[in-house]
Amino acid sequence: AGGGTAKEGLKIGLVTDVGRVNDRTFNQSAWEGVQDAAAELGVEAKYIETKAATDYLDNIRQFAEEDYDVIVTVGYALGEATLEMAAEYPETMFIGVDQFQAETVANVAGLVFREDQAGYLAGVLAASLTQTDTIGGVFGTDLIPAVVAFREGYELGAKSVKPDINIISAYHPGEIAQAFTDPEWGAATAAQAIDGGADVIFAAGGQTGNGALEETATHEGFYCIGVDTDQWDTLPGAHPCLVASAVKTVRKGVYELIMSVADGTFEGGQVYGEAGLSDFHDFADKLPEELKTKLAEIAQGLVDGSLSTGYGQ
Amino acid sequence: MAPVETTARRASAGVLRRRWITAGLTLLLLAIVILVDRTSLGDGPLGILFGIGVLRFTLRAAVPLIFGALSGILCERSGIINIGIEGMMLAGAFGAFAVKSHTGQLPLPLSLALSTLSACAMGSAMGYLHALLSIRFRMNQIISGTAIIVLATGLSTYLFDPDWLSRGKFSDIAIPVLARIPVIGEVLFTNGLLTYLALAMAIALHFLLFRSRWGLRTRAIGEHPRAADTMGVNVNRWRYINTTIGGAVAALGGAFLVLEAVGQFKESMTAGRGFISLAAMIFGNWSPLGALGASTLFGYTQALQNQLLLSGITRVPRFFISMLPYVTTIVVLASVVGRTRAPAAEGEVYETE
Amino acid sequence: MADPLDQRTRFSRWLVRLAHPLVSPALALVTAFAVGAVTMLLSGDNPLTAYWGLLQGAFGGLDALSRTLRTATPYILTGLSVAFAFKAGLFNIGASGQFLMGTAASVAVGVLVKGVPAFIHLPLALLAGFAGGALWGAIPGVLKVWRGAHEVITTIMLNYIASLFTSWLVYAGGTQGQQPGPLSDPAAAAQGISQTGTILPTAKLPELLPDVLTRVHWGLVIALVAVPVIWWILKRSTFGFEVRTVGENMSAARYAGMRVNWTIVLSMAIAGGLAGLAGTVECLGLHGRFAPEFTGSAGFEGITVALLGRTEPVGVLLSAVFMGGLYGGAAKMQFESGVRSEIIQVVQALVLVMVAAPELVRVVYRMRARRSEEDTAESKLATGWGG
Amino acid sequence: MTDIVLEARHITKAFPGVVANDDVSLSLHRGEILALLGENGAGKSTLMNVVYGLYRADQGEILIEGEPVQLSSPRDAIRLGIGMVHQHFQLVQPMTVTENILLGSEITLGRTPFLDFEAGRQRVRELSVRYGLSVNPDDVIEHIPVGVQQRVEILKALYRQARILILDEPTAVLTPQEIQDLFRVMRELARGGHSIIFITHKLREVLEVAHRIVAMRQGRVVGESLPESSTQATLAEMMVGRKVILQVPKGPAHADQVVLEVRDLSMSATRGGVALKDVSLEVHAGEILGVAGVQGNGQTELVEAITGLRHVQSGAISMNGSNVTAWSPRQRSSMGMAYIPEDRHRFGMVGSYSVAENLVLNTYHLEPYSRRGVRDDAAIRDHAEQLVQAFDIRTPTVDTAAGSLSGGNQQKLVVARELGREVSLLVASQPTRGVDVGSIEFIHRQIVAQRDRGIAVLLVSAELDEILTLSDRIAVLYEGEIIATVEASQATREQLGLLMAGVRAPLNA
Ligand SMILES: Nc1ncnc2c1ncn2[C@@H]1O[C@H](COP(=O)(O)OP(=O)(O)OP(=O)(O)O)[C@@H](O)[C@H]1O
Ligand SMILES: Nc1ncnc2c1ncn2[C@@H]1O[C@H](COP(=O)(O)OP(=O)(O)OP(=O)(O)O)[C@@H](O)[C@H]1O
Ligand SMILES: [Mg+2]
Ligand SMILES: [Mg+2]
Repeated sequence: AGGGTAKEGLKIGLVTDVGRVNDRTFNQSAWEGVQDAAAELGVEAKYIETKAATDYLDNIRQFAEEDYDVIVTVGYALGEATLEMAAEYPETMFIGVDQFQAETVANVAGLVFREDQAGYLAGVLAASLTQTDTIGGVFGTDLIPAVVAFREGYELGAKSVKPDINIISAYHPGEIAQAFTDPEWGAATAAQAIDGGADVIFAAGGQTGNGALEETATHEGFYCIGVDTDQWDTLPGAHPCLVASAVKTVRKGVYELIMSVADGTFEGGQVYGEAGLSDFHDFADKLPEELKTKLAEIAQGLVDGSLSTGYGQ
Repeated sequence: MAPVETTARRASAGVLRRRWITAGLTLLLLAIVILVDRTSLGDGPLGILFGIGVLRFTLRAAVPLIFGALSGILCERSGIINIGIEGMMLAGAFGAFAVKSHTGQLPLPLSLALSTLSACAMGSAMGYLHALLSIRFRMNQIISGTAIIVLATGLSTYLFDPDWLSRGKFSDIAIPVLARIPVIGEVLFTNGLLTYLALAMAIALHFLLFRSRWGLRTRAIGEHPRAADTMGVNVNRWRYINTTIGGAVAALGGAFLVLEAVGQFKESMTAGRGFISLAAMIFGNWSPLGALGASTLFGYTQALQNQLLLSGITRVPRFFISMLPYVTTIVVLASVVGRTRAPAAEGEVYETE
Repeated sequence: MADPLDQRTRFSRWLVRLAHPLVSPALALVTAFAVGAVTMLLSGDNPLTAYWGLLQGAFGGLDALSRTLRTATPYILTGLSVAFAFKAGLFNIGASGQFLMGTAASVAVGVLVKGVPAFIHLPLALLAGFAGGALWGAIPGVLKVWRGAHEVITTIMLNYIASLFTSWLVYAGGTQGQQPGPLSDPAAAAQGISQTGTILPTAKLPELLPDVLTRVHWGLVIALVAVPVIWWILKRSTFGFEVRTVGENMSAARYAGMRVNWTIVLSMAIAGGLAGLAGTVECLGLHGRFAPEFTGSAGFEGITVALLGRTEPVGVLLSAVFMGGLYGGAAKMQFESGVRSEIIQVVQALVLVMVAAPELVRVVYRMRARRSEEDTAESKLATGWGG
Repeated sequence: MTDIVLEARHITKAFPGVVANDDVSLSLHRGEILALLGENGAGKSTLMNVVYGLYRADQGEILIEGEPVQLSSPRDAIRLGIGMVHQHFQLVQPMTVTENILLGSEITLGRTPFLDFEAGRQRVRELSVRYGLSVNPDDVIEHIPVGVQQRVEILKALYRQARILILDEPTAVLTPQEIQDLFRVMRELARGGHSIIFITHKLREVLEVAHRIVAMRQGRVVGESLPESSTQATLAEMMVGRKVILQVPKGPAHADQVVLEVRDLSMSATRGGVALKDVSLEVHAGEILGVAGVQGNGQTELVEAITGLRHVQSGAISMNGSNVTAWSPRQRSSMGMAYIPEDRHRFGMVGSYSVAENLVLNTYHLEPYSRRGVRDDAAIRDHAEQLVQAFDIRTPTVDTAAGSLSGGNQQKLVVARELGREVSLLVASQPTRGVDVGSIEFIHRQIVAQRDRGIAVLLVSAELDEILTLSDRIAVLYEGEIIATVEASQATREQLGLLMAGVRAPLNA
């Protein structure tokens, strides 16, 4: 199997993680990527929204049986199911977002990101903005690697600027199914962090994080940093505080991988997508120039490897 | 008759003692809180226990529970079991959001008012449905309540469109003089409208329940509907009324989440709060002030565990810290409260031939 | 003198027995789906394509059937769990917690116990699963009889505790100075992934008919066996008589010399065990490991299943398969017709209402109203908190 | 004739399976006390519930002061000046006396929705003084004895200015003194122009207080007579339709060795109960020891201690020589202790269970009903068939739900279960409460028969006549103490009445 010849009239399917294709999380970004490619190739694309973790396999099989050519599965939780299906349907190409590939499988591309790098930049930004030398973080759950990477990166980045900075942050206390869908906890925790002196809040955790961002926005003169996509576009409620977002270019990554299937250059294995800081939008002119250049340098350094976040080593 | 009167007295004496204890504890707590905030005590563990952040979180977490528990009390005191609080709350949240996100062009206060109303409408609809099923159609009330939950979850998720966005929510209103009291002012008297409503409602309902004509009749039909009926009280009419209002009150809990706390709606965002309110209701022994206390306790334990997480306790696995609220509830329930007493006629259909 | 009366009552009871269990639910289903269809029309969906897709997904072909059965398997057991507790007058909202604890226990055995033959390992794992759930179920029972703590509160709280505890068991740790959980798989933990190792082949539940049904495992058989067993315990055993008496009238049970407290604890333990078994077969038969994504949601469904089945074992079986079909078919439905699969929940709620309120169906279809025993048969679980 | 205040014409009311009232006509005159007699299930309560607007009649009409009226709910009845004291007290247990009386016709503070408790209390005090019905307005119902609860029930009616009073089995739970008080009140009310319908199973009372007597059987009015021209025997025959032996023939006791011995039994009061203080008593084989006493003076506690439903603080209970103080109820019953509980609805049976299942409620675990934990339904049904025969329990089938039986038959069921097996001790608590003369006769015969078979019987009853007719020796229980034990032969109603009221008259024990 593997890459080989270019394909005509590609059939593209997407299986979300528990959630929906327009839920303002990476589910949505991935689906947008699929739609971009579909539009470009002028083909149909379909999706299945997963309701429970136990349905992953069935939902993927749904597409596989209708012999779709590309199946995008979103989220590390689908990794195992994806590999199982890939073995069963070697002719089908699989794109697994956030799925780390222990060893290379010809028809599976794991689209992964260095969340720690995005988080690191967010940390630097936060540490440079804070007046109180106290910053906060509201995170989904440490049961999912990507979130851990964001948090660790964030704290390392912050410390790189202010070694003895005070960081108040927490993971959602509930079960995994709730960790990303509890905006009230996110909001309340953000408020609690603010009461605790934090004046910049980084929120990484789907709806939970969004709750934190919108809460921060309601307090005068506080900053917040979004995650995954550029939340300036997805979360108008957060505009008053949203300096930037620590983004993973899922949309772009998925798009490119699908195109590679189309033109037959698809390769299985680990594929690293870009992760970094989004545009500053309205805050662009409020931020000091040297900070922006500094962030740009760090980003460059992280990409070319001259600089390391220190996470995972 | 001598022994009889003494037992009666003994009972009332117990009540009095309990009141004094509660009052004493409250004062003690206030003292600590102020000290923590004003003095260096706040830097230590006491800061974690009684810091402003914790207290504000407590109230915030308590509000939906208060509404939920009061809803439960309204229904169950009149003899209708209400397992469906979770569903009514969710319906309320959705109702509020549906209107809020479509009245963005209106001035905020107006849009908020409309949204709150729509929440109550949704809730009352659910409450009325519950009453209809359990009274008119003699349906088992636990089943009916469960059905309400499933229905509300299903409908709200099915109809909800994530592209709906709402802007603006109830903002804090500082109550003129009171808000300037140290700490208490900040915690109690600088809040959104619905928070005040929750507190006021708990107190008002308590007095109404135990001092008003409506309250007397409600308690009677919950304990012994036949007796009430023979005294000319229209049992089922009051049950309909209370359950419908109960639905609206639960819905206010949902409205709080959407209109005051989060600002947005999310599928099943009530996240089990309805069930915890159920616990709060039983815990508070079906009395509004009791429920207020229980809800506050639940809120506090949540705030506390959150504070511990935020302050980066690493020796204990975070999972065990997060058990705090639930373990506390069980322990308190098993040690202090002991046996609670449900309205005697709960769950029984009342019919006359 | 009383003879004509007897005749009449006998006749009507006979009518009830014959007619009710068939007619009423049938009409109930029809009505529920009809209302569901209206809901779809109102929100601009096409109910026909939707229901067709649903049918396809539920029973159209072996794959669909397999999925339905797979989904139904845990529902049968959690449904029995809740139903059994109801018979003892207890409202077990805790099935999901018991589900998780059972799962954890069985998976622990399945992963850690090494070098034993399947015929020991598998039963051992199943037993552990049942025991785990039973233990978790017994706690609220003990708290109730010993401290009068209401089971509705305690089971809810124990659900949260169970989900936190099991998450910790498999937690990868490694950051924020946190240690990995005792069951977490080192290899996965290295990548920050929280999950157990895979269950050893000796403890896995084999597939039932590998080349006919897809991934339907022997857990289904276990569930199917549990149905008559529970029925037998309740209806034919003396213990069952005690359970039902305690549920119906605790004072009478005391008077009759039954060990009420013991019966309550034991009933909760059995209920918990059944829920634990549900989680066990899920993991031993389907997932092959435990990870935090596998929540105890089947435990909550158990409540609906039990109520839909009118807390009778056979009813539970039917309603479990029915709901298995609904959820199994949901994805297919959305895939085929684009109708959001949440409508399924709406339909499910409607079915619950219609089935549980024969009076309602009667009114809808202008049937002659009648009082009958089986309405009072439910009276027990209606008396709610008991206290 | 304007002096007819209430008239029921051709009332018919059917329940599924039963015609409770079948073309019943009845009239009540101003200032009259009308006694309504009838067996269990005769239709008395139903008729009264129709008059009070609780049940809607299928046919017939009601006239008040000669005017036809619509009684579609108790509200109407109350408006028309009808008050009813129900057979099963209609009081809200956790509420105070005042709250119970105000309920439905509340006094509020002006226009506010809030209650004016002070005014309420005042009103209650007035009434209780005016009619000599002493109650404490602030007592919680569940803490006061049934006698007082009875007064509260009557006050409820008077508070609503009822001119027509319906009393459904008001004396079932009262002491002789309380009954006399009640009669005094009834006569005063009648004199004051109130009209009263009085339902009871106790013929002595009918003769004592009624102006006119109407009897019902199987839903029909079967006779009317005046007290002057009636005796208990004629009344009994009129209501049952056959001769009834009111005085169960009973030879002298042949008391044998001690079967039950209670020594210095003490326990502290539980909620709403009383404490037992050093209670000691002996019951010999072949004798009936009657425990007389007003409800709520420790009977329940005593009986539950003896049967093992309650733990005792100090003292010892021994049966056939062996100390059973620490034994479980089951151990005691398997040792041959039978127990007829006072509250059949709560303890005696499971309403939703079949007659057959109820008949093995405490023996289901024994052979032949159960073999190695497996029920043998065939054996259970056979057993039931036999007992239903032997004890003449009126039920369609043994599979009928026991809850739908008439009270009398429910009681027979319990008696049958307890006496239908080999026992050496029978503890019978209020065995005939609310049961009609026919059933009473039957149950009394059974108890005496057991005694003559050499079984020791402990009979606890608030019913003086019952105590006097059945007992060989009588112990009087007052506030948890046995204040006297007398030979039945020497005891008189008056003495016992005084003792039950706590008056310690010197007696030859
Ligand atoms: N609510 C009811 N539903 C069905 N049947 C009833 C109901 N109430 C009474 N009956 C039946 O109607 C008949 C008359 O009952 P009723 O209560 O009038 O008897 P009663 O004369 O009051 O008996 P008792 O002396 O025991 O009070 C009985 O056979 C009883 O079974
Ligand atoms: N809902 C009912 N269905 C069937 N029978 C009933 C019902 N309610 C009452 N009965 C019967 O009606 C008759 C009269 O009822 P009532 O409430 O007077 O009890 P009772 O027979 O007088 O027994 P007791 O006086 O000991 O309570 C009884 O035989 C009772 O069993
Ligand atoms: Mg009666
Ligand atoms: Mg009676």
